[in-house]
Amino acid sequence: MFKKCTFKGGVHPPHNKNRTEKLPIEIFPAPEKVIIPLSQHIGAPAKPVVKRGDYVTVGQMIGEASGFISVPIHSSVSGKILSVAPFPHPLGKQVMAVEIENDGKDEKAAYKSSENPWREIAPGELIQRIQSAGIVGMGGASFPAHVKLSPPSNKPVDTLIINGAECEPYLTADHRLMLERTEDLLIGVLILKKILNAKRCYIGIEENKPYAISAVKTAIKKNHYDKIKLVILRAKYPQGGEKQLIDAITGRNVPSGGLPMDCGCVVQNVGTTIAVRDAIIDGHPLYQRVVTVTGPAVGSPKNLLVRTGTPMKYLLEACQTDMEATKKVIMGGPMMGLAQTHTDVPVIKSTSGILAYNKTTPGIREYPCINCGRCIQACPINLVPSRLAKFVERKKIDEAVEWNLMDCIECGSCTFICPSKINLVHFIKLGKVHIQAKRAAAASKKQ
Amino acid sequence: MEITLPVLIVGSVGLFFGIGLAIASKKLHVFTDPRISEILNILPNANCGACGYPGCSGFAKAVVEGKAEPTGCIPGGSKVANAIADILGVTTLLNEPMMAVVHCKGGKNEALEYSDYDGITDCNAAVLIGNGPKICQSGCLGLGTCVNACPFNAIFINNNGIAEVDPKKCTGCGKCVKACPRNIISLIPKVHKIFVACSNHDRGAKVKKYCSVGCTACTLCVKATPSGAISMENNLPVLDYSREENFITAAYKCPSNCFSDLVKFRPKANIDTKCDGCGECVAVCPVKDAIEGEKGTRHVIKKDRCIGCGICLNSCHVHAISLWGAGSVKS
Amino acid sequence: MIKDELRRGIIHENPILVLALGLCPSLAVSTSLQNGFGMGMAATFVLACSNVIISSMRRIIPDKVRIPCFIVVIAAFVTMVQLIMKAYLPALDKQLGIFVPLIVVNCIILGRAEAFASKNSISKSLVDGIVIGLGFTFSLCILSIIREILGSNKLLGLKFFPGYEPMTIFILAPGGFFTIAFVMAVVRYLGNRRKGA
Amino acid sequence: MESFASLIGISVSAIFISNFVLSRFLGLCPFLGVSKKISSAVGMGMAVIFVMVIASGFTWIINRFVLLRFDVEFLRTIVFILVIAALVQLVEMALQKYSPALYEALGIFLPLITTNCAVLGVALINTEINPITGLQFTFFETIVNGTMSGVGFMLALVLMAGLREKLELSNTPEILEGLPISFITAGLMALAFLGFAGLNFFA
Amino acid sequence: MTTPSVTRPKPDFQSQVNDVKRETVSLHISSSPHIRHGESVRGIMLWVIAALIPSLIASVIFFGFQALFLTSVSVISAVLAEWLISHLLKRPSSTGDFSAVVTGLLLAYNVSPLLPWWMVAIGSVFAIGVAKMAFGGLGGNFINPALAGRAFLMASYPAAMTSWKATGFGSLSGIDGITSATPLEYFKSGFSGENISELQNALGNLFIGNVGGCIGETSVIALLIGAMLLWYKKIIGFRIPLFYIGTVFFLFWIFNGSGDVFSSRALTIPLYQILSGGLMLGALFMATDMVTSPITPTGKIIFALGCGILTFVIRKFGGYPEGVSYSILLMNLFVPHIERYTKPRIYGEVKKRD
Repeated sequence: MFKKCTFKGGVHPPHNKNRTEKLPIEIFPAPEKVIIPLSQHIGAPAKPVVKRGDYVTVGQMIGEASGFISVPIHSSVSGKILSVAPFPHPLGKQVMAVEIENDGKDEKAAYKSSENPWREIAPGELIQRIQSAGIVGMGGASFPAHVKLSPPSNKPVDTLIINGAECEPYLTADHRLMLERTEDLLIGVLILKKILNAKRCYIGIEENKPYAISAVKTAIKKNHYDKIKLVILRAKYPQGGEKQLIDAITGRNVPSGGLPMDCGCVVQNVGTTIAVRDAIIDGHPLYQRVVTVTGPAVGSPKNLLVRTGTPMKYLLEACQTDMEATKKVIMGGPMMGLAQTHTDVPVIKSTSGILAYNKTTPGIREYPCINCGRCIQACPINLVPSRLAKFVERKKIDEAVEWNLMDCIECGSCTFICPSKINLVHFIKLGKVHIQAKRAAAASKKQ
Repeated sequence: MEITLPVLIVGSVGLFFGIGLAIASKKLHVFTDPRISEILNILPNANCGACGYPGCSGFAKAVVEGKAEPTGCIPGGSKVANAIADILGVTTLLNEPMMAVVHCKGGKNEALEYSDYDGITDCNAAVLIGNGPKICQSGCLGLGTCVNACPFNAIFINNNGIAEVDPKKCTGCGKCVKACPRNIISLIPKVHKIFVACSNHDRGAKVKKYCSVGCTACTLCVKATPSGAISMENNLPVLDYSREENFITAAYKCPSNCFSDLVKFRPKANIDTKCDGCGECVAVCPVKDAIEGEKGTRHVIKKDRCIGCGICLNSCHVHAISLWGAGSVKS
Repeated sequence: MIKDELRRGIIHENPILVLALGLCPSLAVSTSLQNGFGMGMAATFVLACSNVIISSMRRIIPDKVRIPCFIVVIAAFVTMVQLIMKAYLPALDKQLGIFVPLIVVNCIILGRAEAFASKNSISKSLVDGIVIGLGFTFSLCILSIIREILGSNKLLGLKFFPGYEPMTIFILAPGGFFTIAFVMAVVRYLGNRRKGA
Repeated sequence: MESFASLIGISVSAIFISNFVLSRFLGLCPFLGVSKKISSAVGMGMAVIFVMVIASGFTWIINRFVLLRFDVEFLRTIVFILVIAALVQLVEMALQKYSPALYEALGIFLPLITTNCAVLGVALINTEINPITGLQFTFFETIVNGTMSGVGFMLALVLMAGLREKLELSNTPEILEGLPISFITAGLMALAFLGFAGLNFFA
Repeated sequence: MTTPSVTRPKPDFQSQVNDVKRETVSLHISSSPHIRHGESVRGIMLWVIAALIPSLIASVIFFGFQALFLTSVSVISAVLAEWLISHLLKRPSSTGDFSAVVTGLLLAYNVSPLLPWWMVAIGSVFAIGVAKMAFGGLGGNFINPALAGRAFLMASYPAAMTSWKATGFGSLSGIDGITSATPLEYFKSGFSGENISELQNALGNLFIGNVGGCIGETSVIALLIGAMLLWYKKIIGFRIPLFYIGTVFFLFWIFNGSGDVFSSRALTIPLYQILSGGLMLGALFMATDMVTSPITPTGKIIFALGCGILTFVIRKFGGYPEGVSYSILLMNLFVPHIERYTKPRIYGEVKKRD
């Protein structure tokens, strides 16, 4: 009936989704204090438009976009601003953030829900509304959505792909959204389709989410959305990677160093699509998202609807996590998520999950590389990760460039599979730093 | 015949090829600048790359072609620069010899860490993961990226887990400065031995929470330096090495002990018999109780208190004070 | 003085094991002590004589053609050695084969001519030639002894260990490479230990 | 057919069985010196082949028509080295003048070749008896021998360069770093080349 | 007495910062991914050892307990050498990864069951010491250690290395005189072109391993059983064995000496060739050695083709009757170049713009 699409390479980590996949999304109450970073997206950080002592309402803009590749930031609670200062950020470096004391009133800003039905609004206006709602890719990369939706005229886009793969183990946030807000998802898809004027439109879901598949299928049938096609994907990591998804569904390749729009595709995550629908229909800016809190150290895992800026420790506490036994906290999934230095960091727009482990995960004995080639088989980009790692280790930057180090998507498949337990991805990330430094030096020398 | 034939053959072969080569060298002559090899002979040939060219030969070529300055060879210092300038027939402005210093001393015993780092032993790699385990966002990570970058083995990680420069070996090439992902290494003139060993721009109250030798921006050092050679910039003192100032007092006054002094033993002041006991020196001395003596009698310096800042020297109207004992550099 | 010079030639500036010069003949002829020693002495003779001549002519030879001149001088002495060997040691000559004429291109000799003889007095050059030549001979002998004993269980043609089965590989090419690698590593180890002490 | 067999025999022997580097120990200095990178190894190999062919031809002519004619074979060494040194110099100058690109690629290796015993070695071997035919080398055989010896040298050099590039990624003990490990590598290569012993396509 | 410059100790720090420490849970940070697959190098090596056991059993059946003894000597001396060398180099001992055991086993499988035990030990020490540990141990070597050990022994003790034991079931052997020579030696010197039926009769014995030869190479069926296990565990791929054996088969089929490729002779000779000697052992267990074969998929094919061609050339024209070990060693030398030219085409690769 449906052809199961997939890509070349990849690995099969254990799914570990069973603890949360059947749990409905719970609303997590807004905490007493939120810390909202002004940089929750790729691109220029937002400029703060509030100052200490100001009173803000839920959904009020607190940081304005400072360029095309930038989005505004909105308050997620109502209350007084305690400070605008650098705070720890889940991505590592400290960034400017707005600290807001929640007065518990949840006063909402006056949302401007449109008088016109969305079908009558011009695409340009829709894109503008998406940007001002602060919508970014919520799968993890947090690329501003409006940028993807405005391809330059020399790069025509004919295909819209909605990413419901959720290939990262443990995470079930997108899965729950697809189940609980199926209709809203489809409306979001139609809005995106209208904006892009795409000829084809696919929703890709991994085969290990049969309930989501049937829900989406029924909804499509019921509403006669004939233009939206459901594609069942093989359960394989990293099926949800943009490039892999495009390859699996359309057979096209994103050119090296390019964007999906270079091959006529736009990929949006399920969460993003629903956020687009909320922004256009309800006029809601993006200030909350669904987060899966799970992991071996979590006592009762949950799917939670969380305000951005909520420190992670509240979520972990709410899910009965034994903090004494917790050895590692990860934002995102176990394959690409970022280990956190501490739990005071806030949830941001791209936090799809919070995992707590009671073991320091690798901690396995490292062996020398035996050239087994597992990493090559696993690499969805067809790189030679083991060689790249050695080049970086020996500081052979030119060779690393020659062997396409910059094309690595850091999916972690090679490291997952490596029988020598070498952290190849870490070397490759380091290599990217070296290469960028070298390029910067070369560029400055030229001038 | 027995002898003449061999002589003739070798001779004629020699002559034939000799003439051939002579003609060829005229006809096929291509000019190459002999100065390149001359300069190459002078260069240290460490191929450290501090000049920004691929190896010493690349630099020699660039100098002759006028693309690089004669002073470009940093490890070679003034000696090499002069020699190159001689070959090229130009005069050159000489740089002061510099050395690298690490602006952090908060090691395992002084600075707290959020977490344990588990990964590649390289500062750049650690910075990629949560900006490193240290709470201080500008503390030395001690994973040795600068050590690997140094072509002269002049940097090492000390027992406290902090990078340290050996002033004797450092040539001031600046490779470590570029290598450090925290940007906490800088070059200072080699004659100065005192620098601020902290790079943290946080407010004092915050710094105190996680580092016992962090700069709390108390500005005592600024106050202790009337010449104005220290200024506060973004919660951190900036030392102006171009001023006539030894910074000893500032280093002494720092309550968080975040100045580093590479001189192990500073010279001590000594008051000779010319002293008339006016007490001026006691008034200017930054150290409490370092000078003793009744007004009108000869004053005495307490050697264990004197920090050797030399302020008293100028205050003495009879020129009775001098500094004794040479300073030696900490190895 | 002589002791210091000898130490310099044999240990500190040993041409094969430290400076890594003249490797071709040292591997090719070190299959037996006899060959190694003969080669070493021949090279020493050429080295000493050419050093003297080059040193005495160092002010006459123009800089531009110095290398060809050096080569001619060296080649003359090599020819002499060849003739002497053919007359008095025909067996050895046959054993060493083309490696006797190849002394001409032995980098040790040209290297010393260029680096030492063309800059120093005659007597100094003579001493240098002899000392470096002895260093060459010494390392050749070490290599030859190891290879001859291991490879054919003989030393100077006499049976060595009774009951030991020789490993032919040591008189073949690979064995030569392994032996010199091993000896170099040992030399380096001793050097490191001396530095450490 | 006989001469064809002899040419094949010479080639197989020069490249595989009696490889200049791995079996005859000729040209070790450039073999170890210029084998750090594949690109320079290829350049050096090309330069050696080039010089070997020219030198083989010239020295054969001089040997046959001057040295043997006047019965002054003892002058062989001195005359050959003169010829080779002059030839290398000429080639270098000509390249610099007429083909700067080639000079950039090969030029730095040419001075090294004068003292490369492989070139003088092949010239001297050409004056000996051809072991395949049992006769003196003919001019054509000389050229083939020169070319193929050069090819053999280049093969060993390029293989070595590849292995050394790989070795740079491995964790060699400090005491063996540099020359010792290169010698061990060369030894293992020679060990593998022993497999060609007795190779004969016309048995 | 001395006052070390201007630095002063500050003792009461710990009490100040203890509060902070209590608040922050000490977490581990490391790069993603945070989960790993269960397979390890040690596991791979143990599976390879398991896959080599059937051949060991077969060799004990055909050559007696001397085979087991030599194998043990080889393994023990390899492990000891590895332990000793890592000790001397002051590096952590690497014997735990079991790669030395594999090397020891493979070396023993490559020698005659009549070889004196101390020769095996020497070969083992050479294999570990020179071919492997000198390059930094597992993963650093470019040449298969076991084969290097064999080649070393071959060059050192050529006579001992080529004297063979008659198999236990001598009477079952289809060919007289083959019992004390290997099938390949017989082919090289005894086979005249007419007695093709003798080759055909021998095929069965070749398959079960009832012929003279090295300890572990004779029994094709035992080797295949082991290889199946490794295929199942995805430790070896099919590319190298298939292309290696295929090339040898193809070349001997085309150049069978009769000029006719469809006669029974034309099929018997290649079959005889692939079943005899060390081809199966080499193609299944040695050419597939991960460390010394190309890492790239296309590279593996080129490598196998090269091995096949060289094996054919040495067997047909060379001085030795057997060419498997040398051809693998020779191709090991080419691996860096093969890898360089078969660098995989990456996803989305576009032509370089200059």
